[in-house]
Amino acid sequence: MLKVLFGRILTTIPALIGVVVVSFLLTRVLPGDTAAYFAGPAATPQAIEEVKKKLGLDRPLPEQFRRYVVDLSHGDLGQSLTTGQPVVADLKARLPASAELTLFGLILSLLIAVPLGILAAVKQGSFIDHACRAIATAGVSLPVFFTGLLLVYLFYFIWQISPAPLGRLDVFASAPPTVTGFYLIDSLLARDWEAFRSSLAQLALPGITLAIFSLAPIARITRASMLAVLSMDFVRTARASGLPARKVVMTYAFRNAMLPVITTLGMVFSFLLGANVLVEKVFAWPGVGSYAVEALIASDFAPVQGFVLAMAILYIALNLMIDLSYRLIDPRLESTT
Amino acid sequence: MSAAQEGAVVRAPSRLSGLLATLGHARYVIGGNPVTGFAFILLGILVICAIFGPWIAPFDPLASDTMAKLQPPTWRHWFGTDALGRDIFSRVIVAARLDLTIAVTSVALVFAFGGLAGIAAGFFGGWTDRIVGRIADTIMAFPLFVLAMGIVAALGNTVTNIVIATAIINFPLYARIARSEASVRREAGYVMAARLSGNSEWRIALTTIMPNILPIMMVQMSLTMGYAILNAAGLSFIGLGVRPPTPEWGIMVAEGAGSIISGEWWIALFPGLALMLAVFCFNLIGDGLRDIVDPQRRT
Amino acid sequence: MDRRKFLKNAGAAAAASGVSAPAVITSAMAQSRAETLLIVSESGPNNLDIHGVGTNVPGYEVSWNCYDRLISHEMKTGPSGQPYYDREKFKPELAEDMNLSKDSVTFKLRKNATFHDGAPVTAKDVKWSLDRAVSVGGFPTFQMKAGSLEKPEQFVVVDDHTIRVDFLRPDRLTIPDLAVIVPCVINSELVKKNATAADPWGLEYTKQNTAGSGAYKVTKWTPGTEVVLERNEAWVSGKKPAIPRIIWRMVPSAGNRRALLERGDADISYDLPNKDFVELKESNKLSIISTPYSNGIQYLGMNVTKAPFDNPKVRQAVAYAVPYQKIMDAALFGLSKPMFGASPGGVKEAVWPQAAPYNTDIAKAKALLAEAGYPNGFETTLSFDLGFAGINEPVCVLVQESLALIGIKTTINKIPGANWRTELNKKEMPLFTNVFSGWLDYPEYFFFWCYDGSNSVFNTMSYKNAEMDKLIAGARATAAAGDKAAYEQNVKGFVDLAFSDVPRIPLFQPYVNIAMQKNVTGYQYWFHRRLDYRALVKA
Amino acid sequence: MSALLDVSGLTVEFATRRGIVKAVRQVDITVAKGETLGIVGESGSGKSVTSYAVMRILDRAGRIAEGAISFSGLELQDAPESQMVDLRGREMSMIFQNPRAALNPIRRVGEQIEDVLRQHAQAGSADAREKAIDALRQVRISRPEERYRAYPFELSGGMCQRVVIALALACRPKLLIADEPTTGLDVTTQKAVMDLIVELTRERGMSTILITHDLGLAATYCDRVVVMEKGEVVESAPAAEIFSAPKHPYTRKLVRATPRPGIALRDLLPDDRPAPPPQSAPVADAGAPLLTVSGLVKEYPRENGNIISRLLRPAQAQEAPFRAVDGISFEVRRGESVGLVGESGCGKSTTSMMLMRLLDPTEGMITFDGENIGAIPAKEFARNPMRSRIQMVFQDPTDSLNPRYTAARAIADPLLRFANHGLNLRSRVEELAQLVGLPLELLDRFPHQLSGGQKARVGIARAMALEPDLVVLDEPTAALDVSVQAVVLNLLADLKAKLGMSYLFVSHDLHVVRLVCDRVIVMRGGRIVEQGSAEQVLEAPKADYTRELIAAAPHPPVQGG
Repeated sequence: MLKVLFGRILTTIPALIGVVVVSFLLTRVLPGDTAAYFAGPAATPQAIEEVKKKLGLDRPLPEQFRRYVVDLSHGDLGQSLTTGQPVVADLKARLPASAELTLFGLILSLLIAVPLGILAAVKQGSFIDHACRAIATAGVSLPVFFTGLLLVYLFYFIWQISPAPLGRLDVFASAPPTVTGFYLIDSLLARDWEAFRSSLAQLALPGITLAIFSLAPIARITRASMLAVLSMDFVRTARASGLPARKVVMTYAFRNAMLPVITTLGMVFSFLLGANVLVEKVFAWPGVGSYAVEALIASDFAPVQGFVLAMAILYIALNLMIDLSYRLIDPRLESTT
Repeated sequence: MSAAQEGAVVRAPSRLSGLLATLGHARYVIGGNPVTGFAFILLGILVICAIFGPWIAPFDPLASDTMAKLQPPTWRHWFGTDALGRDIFSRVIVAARLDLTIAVTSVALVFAFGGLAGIAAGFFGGWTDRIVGRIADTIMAFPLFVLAMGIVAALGNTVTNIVIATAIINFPLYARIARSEASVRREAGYVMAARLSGNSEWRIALTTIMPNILPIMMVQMSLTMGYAILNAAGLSFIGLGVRPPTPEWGIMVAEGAGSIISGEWWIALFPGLALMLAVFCFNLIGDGLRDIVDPQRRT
Repeated sequence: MDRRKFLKNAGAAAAASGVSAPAVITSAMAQSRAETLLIVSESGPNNLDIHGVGTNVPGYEVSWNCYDRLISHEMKTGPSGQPYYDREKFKPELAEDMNLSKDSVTFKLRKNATFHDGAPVTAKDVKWSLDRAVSVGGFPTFQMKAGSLEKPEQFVVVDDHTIRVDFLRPDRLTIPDLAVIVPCVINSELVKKNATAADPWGLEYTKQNTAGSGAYKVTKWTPGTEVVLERNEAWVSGKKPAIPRIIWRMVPSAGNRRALLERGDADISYDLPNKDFVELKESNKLSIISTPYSNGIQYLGMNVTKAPFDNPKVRQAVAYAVPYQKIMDAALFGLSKPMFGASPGGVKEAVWPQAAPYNTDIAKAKALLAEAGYPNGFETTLSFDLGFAGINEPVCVLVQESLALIGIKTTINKIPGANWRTELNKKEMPLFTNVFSGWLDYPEYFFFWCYDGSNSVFNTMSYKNAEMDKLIAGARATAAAGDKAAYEQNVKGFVDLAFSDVPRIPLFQPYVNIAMQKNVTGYQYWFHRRLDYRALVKA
Repeated sequence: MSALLDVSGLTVEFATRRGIVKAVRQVDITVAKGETLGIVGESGSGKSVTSYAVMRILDRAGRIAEGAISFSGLELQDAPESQMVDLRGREMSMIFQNPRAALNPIRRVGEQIEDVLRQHAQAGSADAREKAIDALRQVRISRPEERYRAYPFELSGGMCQRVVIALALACRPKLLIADEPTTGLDVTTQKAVMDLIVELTRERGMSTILITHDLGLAATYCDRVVVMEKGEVVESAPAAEIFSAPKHPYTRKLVRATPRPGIALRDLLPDDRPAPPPQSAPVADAGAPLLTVSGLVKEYPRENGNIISRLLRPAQAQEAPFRAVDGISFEVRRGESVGLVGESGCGKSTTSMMLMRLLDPTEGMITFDGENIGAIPAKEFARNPMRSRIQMVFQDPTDSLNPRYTAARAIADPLLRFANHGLNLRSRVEELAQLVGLPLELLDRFPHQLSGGQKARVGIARAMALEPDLVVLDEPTAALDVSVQAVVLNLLADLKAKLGMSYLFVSHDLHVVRLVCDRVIVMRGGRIVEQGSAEQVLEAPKADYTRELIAAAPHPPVQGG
């Protein structure tokens, strides 16, 4: 298993190199002139030159890249000019927020989409099937920022059941001591029910927004793979052996149908990280997505690069996890190691 | 081979009967699935709006009328007016053309590049496969929307660049689907038969593999069109979308989004609905096409 | 059961089931709520020190409230009755006394003033701080230069509590420049302790920490998320502030900021679309205060070095084609001061900003354009800063529509905030809209930056006119000399020239709008347009 | 004997896009206690649907429209599902073809048996494991404790079928329905599995329904045989009678078409069809070697890991490559038909692919008409003029036709590449169609509009289009029904006679090889076990393995004539 892990990590190296190069180039061709932006509103050309020199932007591109890679190998992702902090510190502080939100949304979505997909497959062609398709598709058809704002309007502004969209906690609640960085988990560990309640309440709307968005791909793939599995021979065998429908669907069909669902989760996660950018903006969520957007708009290279690298690593780690869980479910892969 | 030569083999009625058979099957699928039929009707409406929009729209979509700004829906302005007094109904209709153009061109672009790269990767394997795989992996390692943002920010916010960015972020998806479909068919009997007939590998890839993958790619294309529109809308929301005052659903929603809280729901709602319906329609058609294409259902 | 009761019950039920319930706030929370001012804005500071590299505008607010200056301005009553800083009258802050002579000014410091860490404020600290301002480069140094404060030698420590500032040349902006945000007084010992060879001025330290003697200190700063400030109980440079704690939260979505205010969760925001301000004012749930930008104007600029805008007739034609009233109504919701429609016949007052003698007159615009040799118009691009799209976009759309009437076809170019300054620096945009406002509220200050042939960044039109330069120089000289009549002559002259030659078309004078809960009072308008927490009161 | 199962007037309907289709019409079948009944029919005869209807496991689209199914006195046609769940597996159970697919791939086989045992309260949590192991033991699986923990992919096909049988018999049902239980298995395995089923069911006094397309198999193992055609029962008779005195014309046709020892190729065709006039083209220098293979080897690397993982592994840890073909030598002479026989995995397909120059050999020579074509890389061979002289007919006629080409386009494909430009393609295609007996009006149809036999003809016409010298026939009839097989085999023989080609006939079916080939090569594990004239190898085999193969093939009672 360890060997598999190691091998898998090695295969991701080319993609990682690609990510480093692409992110560097992409940020350098951004049209904004960082120096001009940060030299202040009344800067003279000399002042801009000064700032440029300070930031090392007067060097040739390969030289800048070399310095970037050297810094990177020391774990130094540079400084964000928008927040004024080291990018590593910013990411460390903000990543748990994004991860908590994304995972919350994903789990919520799974809880709804998987049963929906199974139901649609088992009752293929029925009213439920069409309804599932329509609901899931409608969810993915809404721009995520629109859904978010609508939810805020309805739940916070009109019905007043949701707290103010002000980030991860109520303004006056204090954060639980950091263990995992996930407020839900940390507050439980600290037995701080107030903080738990508050963070759950804050998570609800953005989480639902993300869940609505990711419902469709999960429900769709669950339905499709359930349909495929249900038409397989071993399901017929199970039926012919007198196993009841419930057992056939859940133990026999569903476990097999899980495999493509898990694969899709990787895609959905990447999808959600993108959507996160918009959701975080709507809900003032202090995550990495909104951080990257602001940096991008400000031509602030370092955070954009740091963000991209962090995401690439996250994505690769996630795929590793998917790979491993795939192996746990499917014994056939175990033997091919 | 020359077209004339091939034409000499294939008789016209066969094409027709093939088409009729496909249509017959399509009718069966749609008959068994009213939602898909509904989606096709929607698509028809969208296409009509895209082509004849400027003539259908009751008002000039760009003409401001500050005397009539922020009016809720009325008989005169079905969808109300925006902050500059422009007729939202007219803008929604006229926007169909731009949105569909973005969707269609970006999908055509990614189909051309991603599809071909994937076919080459799946069919030839080896280095081609590895290079295409690496490119796809690298793109996939970015959260796709963020990558699109980066590309548009770097290249400048024009419609062309939005199309290019959308195509790039969808590249891995197309390359992967085409790759897996092509590699499944690499050892198919008819591919070997084509080799025995003396066809070169490239010719087999283009004339044998590609047409057989096309239906599956069509499904994906339909789904991606919806995503392309959403993507453009998201870019508009953070200010990287099309230029004002061009009517485009995403930017209209983004502009109106702030006004939801203050009660002018119609500014965002109607373009939002149009956007949703379009994406909805493409998604449903994609599903419907899948049913038509899917051999499991084709009994 | 009425709706309110229902909601309350629903809330309680929700709380019991572990779901959100904003209505239920513990008493401890309620207590802290009353002592805390919650500010919401779109973006927050990137640096707590105005001397830092690239400190953004929100950072100025922190500096203003956490650091003291030698002197500050008195308040007067503003145009709509609100307290408004008095350009002419200074009051002591850290200095308890100011003694002005022909070549220098001498300040006596308060003896009991201390920094946040308890160290006493001495003349040494003041000199170090001023030296830092003129030496670190970038914006602070530049701003000091505007008041002829350029060299460390100008700042002389007389004794522990006395400091003298020597003048390089007579400049009536020197004293006002000592009252802006930049010449703040920093705890030099503390900062020096945290300085390095590479960073002799300790910029890294002050970026993260406030090292001042001001009325507030930052106790928590999560960049991009929130700033928490606590009152400095030992503050002696003014009346003790009423609010013990300030929480400043970044809420990127304007709709949410409005919702927070309307729901009463946030106390104050100056960062809303004009439309929201107008509607909130009408609903009368919140206090809304609007004040015109001091010495500021939004304009339509044209690059005069290139055809077709090198032709004054074309520029005048554009000036007659701008839909001023429509802009006021649709883009600004009336929340701005019109800068058009002055009666023709020359400038009557030596003030700035003032309305230009233009009106929307399409026929006249057409005629002028034909005279200029463009009877069929031309094509060009109209650029704006996306960072201020809320106003810029409708303005540009309206201008575009109107210009089309006289045959000028424009493409709108949205430029992301980061690139905006780069684009301005390049001076290549043919047609654009922008805002300029000066901290120092003097017409010649504005004109020097925006119209002078020395072609600064803000002379975005690359406008060069010998006569204009002569008038501006004349105004500066006569102001320093105190020759009021000649000064006014010069001011009227350059304003008149700016209107007739129109390298930039004044559109309107924007308002600073502020929305507060009714129980919050004490808002003061300052030249920097940011909040002064010291005066705010929450009932 | 009283009837255990009595099906009367059964009609099953399916809702398809062409409307309601009656897959089974008015079928009457009776199975007595302890009886083994064979249901025989070609594809589409409704034999499987009948059995699914009995088990009430029809697809959603299908339903029992009419008729009664009585099992042990219970009326099943409208029994509630809960009662059916209870009956299935306990009273009646079923085994399927393709045993590997019939087992849940990600569940241990023991657990799958346990599921059934527990479901029918045959075992509690305490003894379930033991009983499952016992069930495995009863189907003669060695080391059942170990196999209990195995996943299906870890077991061979024959072993999987044993597990499926164990699963079906675990609760000691009264009726076992075996739906093509041996299709896809090698002959030796096939025999073992059938023997096991018969033995176990006899032992327990169970009734069995054997559903098969193979009349020989049914005649060998069943007491009584029911023949179905197009959803209807055409004949029902004791097994011995079916072969000796078939009454219905369809049964007669089937019986005749079943390959068996002691007959000639022509005997496969229905007796009412006149034998085609014997034609033969003179073969130039007949008997001269056309293709000579010497020392042919194909190796595959064992590890398909990536470069990095390969680099990481120490050199000595790298396993020796797998030899799919291990140094074989033989020749094919002009005008000769050579059979290449062996069970799956023996290397016969790999060999044919190398001969076809679709795969590069690792070692060895392939000399065709004096030229070592083995030296030409497979990728370049497509452009070699030699390409047109070696053609192939594929195993699966459906898979080998491009779904997007009409029959005419498919046949014309090689002509478009190799024929000279002056040729009138359409007339040549029509000529070829006539040659293979494909009605001209079918030329403009797409593969999915053609029957299996028609598709096979298209494939043959395509192979013949360039008048090749050597045609490799890769199990050309394996996917076809017997009656179609009879026709196609005759067609191939006629074509050979007419055009004077050489055949390399790759097959697993010894009966078929005997009918078609002059010489036979037997392969096992990548090596040639035995080769010689067909008569010699099949009548007097020298190698043990050959003898084993011959013994395992079902031997239907020989019909006179």
